[in-house]
Amino acid sequence: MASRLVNWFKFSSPATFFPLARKIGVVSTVIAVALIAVGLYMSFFVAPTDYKQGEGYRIIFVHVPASWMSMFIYVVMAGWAALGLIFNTRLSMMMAQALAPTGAMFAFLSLWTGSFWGKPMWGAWWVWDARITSELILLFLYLGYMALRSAIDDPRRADRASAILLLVGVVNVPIIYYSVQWWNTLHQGSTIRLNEESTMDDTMLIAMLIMTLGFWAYSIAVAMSRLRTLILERERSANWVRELASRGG
Amino acid sequence: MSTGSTDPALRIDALSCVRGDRMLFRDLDFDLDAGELLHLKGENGSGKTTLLRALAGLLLPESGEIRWRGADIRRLREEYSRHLLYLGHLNGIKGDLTAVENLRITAVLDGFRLTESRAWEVLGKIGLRGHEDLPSKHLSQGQKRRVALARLLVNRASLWILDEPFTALDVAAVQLLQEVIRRHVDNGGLAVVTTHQAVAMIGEQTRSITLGSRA
Amino acid sequence: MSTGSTDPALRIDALSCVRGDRMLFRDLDFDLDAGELLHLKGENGSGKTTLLRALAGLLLPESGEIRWRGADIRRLREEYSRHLLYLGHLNGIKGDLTAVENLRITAVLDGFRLTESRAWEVLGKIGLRGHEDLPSKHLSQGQKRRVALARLLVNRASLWILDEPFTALDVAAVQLLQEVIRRHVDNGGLAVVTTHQAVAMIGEQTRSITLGSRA
Amino acid sequence: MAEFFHMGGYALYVWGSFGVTALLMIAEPLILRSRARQVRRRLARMARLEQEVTQ
Amino acid sequence: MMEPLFWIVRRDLTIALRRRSDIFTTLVFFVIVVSLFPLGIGPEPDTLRLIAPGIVWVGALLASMLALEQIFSADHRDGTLEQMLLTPQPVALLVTGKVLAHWLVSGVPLVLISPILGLQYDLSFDALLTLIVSLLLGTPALSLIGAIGAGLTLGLRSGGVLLALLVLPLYIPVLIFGAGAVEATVSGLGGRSHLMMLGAILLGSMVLAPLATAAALRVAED
Amino acid sequence: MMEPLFWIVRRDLTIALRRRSDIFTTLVFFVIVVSLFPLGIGPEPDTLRLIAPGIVWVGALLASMLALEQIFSADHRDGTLEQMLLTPQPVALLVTGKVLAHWLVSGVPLVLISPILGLQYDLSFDALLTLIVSLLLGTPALSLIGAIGAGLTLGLRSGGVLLALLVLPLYIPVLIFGAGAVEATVSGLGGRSHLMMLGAILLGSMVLAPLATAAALRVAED
Ligand code: HEM
Ligand SMILES: Nc1ncnc2c1ncn2[C@@H]1O[C@H](COP(=O)(O)OP(=O)(O)OP(=O)(O)O)[C@@H](O)[C@H]1O
Ligand SMILES: Nc1ncnc2c1ncn2[C@@H]1O[C@H](COP(=O)(O)OP(=O)(O)OP(=O)(O)O)[C@@H](O)[C@H]1O
Ligand SMILES: [Mg+2]
Ligand SMILES: [Mg+2]
Repeated sequence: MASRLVNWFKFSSPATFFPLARKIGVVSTVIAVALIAVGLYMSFFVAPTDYKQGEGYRIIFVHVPASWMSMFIYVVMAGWAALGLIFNTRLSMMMAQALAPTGAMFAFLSLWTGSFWGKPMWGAWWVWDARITSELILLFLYLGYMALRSAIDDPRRADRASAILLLVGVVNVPIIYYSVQWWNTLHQGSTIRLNEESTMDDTMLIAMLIMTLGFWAYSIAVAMSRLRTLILERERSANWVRELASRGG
Repeated sequence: MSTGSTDPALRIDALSCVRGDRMLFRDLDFDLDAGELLHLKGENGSGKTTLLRALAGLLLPESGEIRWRGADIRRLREEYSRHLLYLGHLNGIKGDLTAVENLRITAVLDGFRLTESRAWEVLGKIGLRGHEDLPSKHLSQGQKRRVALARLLVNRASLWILDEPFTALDVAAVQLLQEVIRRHVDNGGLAVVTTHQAVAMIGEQTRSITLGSRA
Repeated sequence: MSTGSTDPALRIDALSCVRGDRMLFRDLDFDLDAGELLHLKGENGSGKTTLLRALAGLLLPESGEIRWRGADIRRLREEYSRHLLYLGHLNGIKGDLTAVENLRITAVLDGFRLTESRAWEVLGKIGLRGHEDLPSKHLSQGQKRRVALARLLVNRASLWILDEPFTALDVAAVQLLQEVIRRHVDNGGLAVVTTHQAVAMIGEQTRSITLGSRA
Repeated sequence: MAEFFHMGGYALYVWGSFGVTALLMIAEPLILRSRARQVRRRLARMARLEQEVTQ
Repeated sequence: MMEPLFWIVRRDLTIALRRRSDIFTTLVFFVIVVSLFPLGIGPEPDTLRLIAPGIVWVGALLASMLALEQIFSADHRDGTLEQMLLTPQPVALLVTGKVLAHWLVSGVPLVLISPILGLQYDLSFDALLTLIVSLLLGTPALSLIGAIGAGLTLGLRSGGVLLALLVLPLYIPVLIFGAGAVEATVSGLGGRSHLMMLGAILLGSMVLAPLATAAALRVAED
Repeated sequence: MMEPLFWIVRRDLTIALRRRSDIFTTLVFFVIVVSLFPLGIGPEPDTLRLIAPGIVWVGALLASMLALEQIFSADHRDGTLEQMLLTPQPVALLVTGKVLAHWLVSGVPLVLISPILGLQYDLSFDALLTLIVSLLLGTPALSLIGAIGAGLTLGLRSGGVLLALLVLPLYIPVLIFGAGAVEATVSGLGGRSHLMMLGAILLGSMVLAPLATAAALRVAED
């Protein structure tokens, strides 16, 4: 038990994780490229045309994975932040920091693709639907995290302050989600609704899942690459980084 | 790591502090015992303030430990605060409150009560007679510093951490303050003090540490 | 009221300043001429800062006149500012800018240009080598003061008004600053300085005024 | 082929979505790579400077 | 335990009362913001009645947030905050005291004036009553949540706007249930369930927010 | 004459760019405030379209006012403001520089993002165009007028809210003509005359506001 703990803490050191991050990054890049390629092929050539929405529905194959990833990444970030606050490990804070821009990007993509779907389906670029609104708020939470980090110069202080924000945020996300739901259903008069397709075609579902897994692998790959840069920047006065720098150039 | 009964009151162990890229000091060790005064020296920017803030527990050091009577101060928290009086570059007084009010509220937060008349008395002693009930924002630089220092006359903390306490004070006040610190140490208190002024901090109990020049 | 050609550079005439209910000083008169240094003394709260701010034109005195080369400074305004360098309790530097940037922008506002390399040189001279391009909010108390004082090394103003310039400086910096002030005065400048520190401001040109104790 | 790109009249929307998604997901790794290069170059420069000083 | 809390409240109230403008200005800000909308939107009474709950609530939210910005910054600047962190009192307790004082000064006057603003928008008596109750439950929650943001942005230059960015998303549930309660009353559904949600949010934030704020303040003083 | 102006602008832009979040946050604040209203009011597109010009303009006004609060306070606190008053440069000139820098940082991004917010409220192309032009004329006027208030409230503890109180009434004409221009376009009347009034206000404030602000600053430093 004790030795396993020690092992974990060994990997929580940036120096030991640095080469490992590269390996994880390479593997997940390969997986991401493969899955997204297959997913795109299925989205356009295997999945049948929707009888109601025609070809327009194909947006779903980027829209839904992006939406899911944006929500998932925020929770993961909060998890890292909690670890970082409890064990005072820099690496987990950097993990959270490395994920944030990707999460924000997916939140933005969810909004963007949603709008590009909404225009032909509903005739408006934007409606104040519950899910849409809470996605927008999620984007604000990401931006708030990044803005707070960039407003604090000392990285160790930024770590702890932004971790507190993440934890407060993650407590609030479900509250926000349900309150928005309630707000919307209580006085939503119009007929506009996201269509809950229970009768989704199997190939559609599979394509969507494959795309989601691809996005997932992509997130890991990008986060690892960003993490490596962050480690180098933050640990630049550490001996191993200096050696690396004078060797590698 | 020893937690025996012979622990010094304050033990600093392999302490290192980093600000930005700069390692201000590395592996600093020293002990301070009851009845000792530590005069911390060093040129501008050598890390005195940083060290004092770490000692007070306001700042997380990069590595190393600070122990109060054998226990890590990060663990003790409020328990440590009970024994501590820290006075930094800032005075820590509210400009909208009078000197009397400032002194009394600090006392309550430090965990004891101070009657109004006692507060007036102490402020008179420190040379603020006639200014006790002026909002402190109107006071002069040196008078504000005196309000902050008035805490020293009523406090029961055993460890005093004073960062440049003599700035802005005139000659009479400097003398008074020296006297107060000496008395505290003679009565078995501990003090860590920085000052650039050529102030005599005499007494056989005075030790001094000089922080290295900029790394 | 005489406006002849024998006007002293700075003439203070029946100056009184009031803060709140308190008359800080009444009917103060003195002259200061080129090559003279005035050491303003007085205990905490005696009105030194108030007098200096009035001399700089930042504060409207209750009564009396301040004349620069015969003309009331309230009339001269920007013309007077050209000859003046005031340094108060605050440093007047931006925390987000580096020392170099701070020095250069002050120079431009003072009406002359300072090349980047010259700024580096001056800051090196005042003991900030290695800290020239750090945002100044990260500097230590004494280092910030040094950035503010670096102006003295490049400025062309003839009247220096310095309020406690020695605070927070270490011994080396105090010596340097004394030297700089002495040279300024020797070259025909004027200076009004307050300080509580036992700093030797020697020279036959030094005069001193002591503001009365609290009224 | 043209029909494929026409997307049954939804070309703007479908390609607008997929296009921007692809754009961002390609741009992000590229930006990251250039930043990583910058950082490494800066570190190398710092290392060289240090060697000069110690020599 | 309670004595330091009491003294902190007393201290902050004294300071606020000494510069009476503090109370006055939050209030006037609220009144002005709420009154700006008819100017921007136009005077049709039907439209106005429709949007009244939302506008009053958004106004309250902005006023409370604006006032909150100052809650720690003065203490930080003059060093009293670092002294507070060094007292033997639990920091979360001191935070609670400060937030309470702040709410008494900025929240309560806002609640008291709200019926008058509601009248301007032609709300019914029932709706006005719900408005008051919802504000009474909602504004302390806003203060508590906002204090976390104020702690996190302490000492940062772009404080005000950054605070808004951090805090406004967290305010949204309070806004929805607060405005929702009034709207439900207007449309005859009754606002009880909304009010109960507001109460739950208030309780939750009373427990959690001071802890988070205390942690944020420790970070800010590092 | 122009050199100090240029340097002041450059100085303030450097500071703002060094903490990029400054630009970014004003913007996000604007976006959030504008998005709050539907949450308070309800999602019906017809109501929303009706109140869109008013809401976008009130949002712009609040964002600009909030950002403005910081314009002199940092300089006052660290003593650079008193140094500026003591330079041989005319103070009104330095004020103009600071306001210009401030507008470039906080006003311009706001103008640029406004069409997207307009889209959220389903405005037509013409209305969006008018919105941009009206903000382009209106926001610098807001900055100039707001600077007077910032100068007057300098150094007072309750700066933020007091500022709001002093400045909002002066903002009202800008709001009326700004939102009015968009509304007139929406209703097919064309917003030209409103825009011309906005231009006139801008010119007037360019001449008068720096002088008033300079005087206010002198008082604040006494
Ligand atoms: C800006 C606009 C939009 C945003 C922000 C948005 C956001 C989201 C989010 C967050 C999800 C995942 C939610 C979940 O799994 O519970 C989602 C799923 C989905 N969205 Fe959207 N959406 C938008 C517009 C649209 C439009 C216009 C349509 C179709 C007409 C649409 C159809 C769907 C579908 C079919 C799903 C998957 C449903 C499911 O898994 O339960 N969305 N969207
Ligand atoms: N982010 C940073 N990057 C680099 N150096 C920094 C940073 N923050 C602080 N420093 C350096 O750390 C030191 C701070 O020292 P500190 O304030 O403890 O000095 P001090 O000994 O109290 O000096 P003084 O006598 O002037 O008060 C300064 O040299 C400063 O330049
Ligand atoms: N509103 C007021 N009411 C009464 N007294 C006031 C008021 N404002 C200022 N004072 C007094 O005016 C004096 C201000 O003096 P000033 O700041 O010029 O002193 P100083 O000589 O510079 O002192 P120091 O050496 O401490 O810097 C103080 O004694 C202060 O108490
Ligand atoms: Mg120091
Ligand atoms: Mg003084």
